[in-house]
Amino acid sequence: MKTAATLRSLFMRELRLVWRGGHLMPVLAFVFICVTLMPFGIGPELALLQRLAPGLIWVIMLMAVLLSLDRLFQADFEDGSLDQLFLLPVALEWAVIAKIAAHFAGIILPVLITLPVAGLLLNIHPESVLPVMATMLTGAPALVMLGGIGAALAVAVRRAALLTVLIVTPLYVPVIVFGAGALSTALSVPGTLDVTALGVLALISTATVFLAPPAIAAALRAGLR
Amino acid sequence: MLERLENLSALYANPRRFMRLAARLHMPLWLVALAVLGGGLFMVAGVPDDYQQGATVRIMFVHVPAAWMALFAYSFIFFASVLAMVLRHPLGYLAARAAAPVGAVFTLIALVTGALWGQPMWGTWWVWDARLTSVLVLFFVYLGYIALWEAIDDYGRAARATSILAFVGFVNVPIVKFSVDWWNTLHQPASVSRFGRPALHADFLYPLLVMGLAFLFVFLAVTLTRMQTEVLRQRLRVRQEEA
Amino acid sequence: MEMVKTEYFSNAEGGRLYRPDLAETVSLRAENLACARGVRVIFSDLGFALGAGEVLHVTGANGAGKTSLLRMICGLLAPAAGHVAISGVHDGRDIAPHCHYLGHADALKPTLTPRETIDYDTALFAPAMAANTDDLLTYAGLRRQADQRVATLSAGQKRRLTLTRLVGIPRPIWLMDEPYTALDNAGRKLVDTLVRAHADAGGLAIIAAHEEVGVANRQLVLGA
Amino acid sequence: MFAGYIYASYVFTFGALVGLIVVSFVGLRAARQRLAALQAGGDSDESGSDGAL
Repeated sequence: MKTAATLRSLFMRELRLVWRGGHLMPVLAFVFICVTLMPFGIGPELALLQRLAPGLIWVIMLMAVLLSLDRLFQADFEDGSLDQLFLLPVALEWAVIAKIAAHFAGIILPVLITLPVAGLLLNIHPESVLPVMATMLTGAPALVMLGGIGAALAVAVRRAALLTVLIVTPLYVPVIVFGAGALSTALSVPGTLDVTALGVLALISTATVFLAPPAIAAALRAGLR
Repeated sequence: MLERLENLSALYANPRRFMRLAARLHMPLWLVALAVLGGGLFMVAGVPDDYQQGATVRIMFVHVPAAWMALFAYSFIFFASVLAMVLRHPLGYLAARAAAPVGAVFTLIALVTGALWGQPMWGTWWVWDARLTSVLVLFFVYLGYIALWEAIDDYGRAARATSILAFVGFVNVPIVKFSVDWWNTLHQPASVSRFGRPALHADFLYPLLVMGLAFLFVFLAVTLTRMQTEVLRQRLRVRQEEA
Repeated sequence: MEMVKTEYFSNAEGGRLYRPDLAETVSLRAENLACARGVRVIFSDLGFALGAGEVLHVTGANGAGKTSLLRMICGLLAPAAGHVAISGVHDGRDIAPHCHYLGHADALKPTLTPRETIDYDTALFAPAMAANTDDLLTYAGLRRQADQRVATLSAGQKRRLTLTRLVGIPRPIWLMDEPYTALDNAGRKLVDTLVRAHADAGGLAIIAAHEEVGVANRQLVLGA
Repeated sequence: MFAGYIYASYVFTFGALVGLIVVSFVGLRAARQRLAALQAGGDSDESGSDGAL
């Protein structure tokens, strides 16, 4: 099917661009710096760190996604290839999904895997590493998709970074509430998860994967000039 | 020039009909608003102290109506955007842009008065209570919406982009409310009584409703004033372009 | 869509390229188009029809809306009024997949190489077509730079690389915005050769340019 | 003893509202004046509302 072929090559091209452009490094650096700085702020007292670790990791991951958003459409706008997305033989909504999927695989996935391990610096309970990873993996699609709406609205606009943060923050509240919330039981009994919260998180993620692309496409079309 | 533009694209309302209507409605609306506000304040003055919270309950009469208006204003922005984008009535864009700062001010009032009300009860300026937290998130929604209008120079593009944000934001508000409520029960320290209104005895209910109505009229009056300014600023842009 | 080996492209350096035949020949019709920038009306009541083989030269002062007109035709800009339609194939809104749009920016990714750029462009825009990357590289005179980063290419080389997209992927409508900028005489001759071959094969093109466009057989002056 | 809080909340509420109202009316008047100035030559498209303010 032609559409699948176009989308696959768009995905591969985007992934290669992420790799060639070295867009993963700054995000990973940001994450590790944050994790390292936390104890200096909160104090190295292990019991306290252990209690805060899951929530802190979630906030750091959320901000890492926020940090990575501006490369989604801004670079394409500047070199003119954003226009070409409109000329592809596939609907813009699909092209947007392929781009965001590559962004997710190239930048967000590596963060999701390394961050909980970095959590050990925050004395996270070893048995909680997997639950934290599970909740982040469940919530990350929503973060990237909702972030995509903000990034698309802020393409080629003055102070785009500030605008993206302002637009995206309210959209992220439910995700972090249920994401970190799902880890609430892990505080008392490490290694456990609040399954209902995880379920709601999965629901939000699925909904955004289907509902965000049309909004992102509309935002990109609104930005045409 | 604007005439040619008006029939050209769906982005430019025929402001003449609206401006005549607005001029007629402007002063009466303001008079009604001030009258209802006066009545409301008069009723509030006559309210006895609440047996539980003492005199601080009087803060409720500004806090609660302000929170109502914060939500109402955003719904107004949503429906104005629907009117403009879906039903092709461009006056909607102007109404949405005019209403946003008014909604933001009401949200800010709700936040500050909420903190002022919470302080005597819990001794802290900010309590992460479910309702207050939702209002705080709503404040961000307003900031994002206003920032998007200011960030895009081209009026047509700004109107379309902000409408999309209004739709996304509108869907998000109930989800935030739901998630914050759940989050609140999750971290509910047993001791803190829910930040609820006291059981609404008639003495409290009527003043509250009148104050709510007063705030509604104030919202409509200020929004109408700001809409006229938007129309004139649009004409100014046309004049400057021509000159 | 296999390669029809009847006609050749030849460029100044004698590079030859088989000309893939156009899957469709179309005529384009624009009716009472209008463009507004902010509150200013740039042009209005603009209409024209272009048949297969015709090349329209759009000219006019800066800000007269040349770029906007091109973008309106392929749906990259919503017109303030009026509409554009293709007859022959279909009379539809989504004209974009039948157009090539060559903007001021080259739409090239600096971190990719010319070879990768052509491979991806073909895979993206014409997935069913086998990419003849080597022919295109030879034709664009980028054989030696094939595996260098695009960022290291000169402006003229980048423009020739972008042109391979138009040549390599057959689409009936070419929309070219100031295609001659940053090109020497050889480059300009190359653009004219391509456009003429495209028109001869039944395609149509609209070129926005200040200078004369020898290959154009019609002209439209905006803001006259 | 809570009078301070009540007083503060009412002052803030009506301070903010009055501020917003003043800014809105100043904006309206300024727009009218600038438009009138630009229309010194006067043309058909006079501003629809004379407006009491």
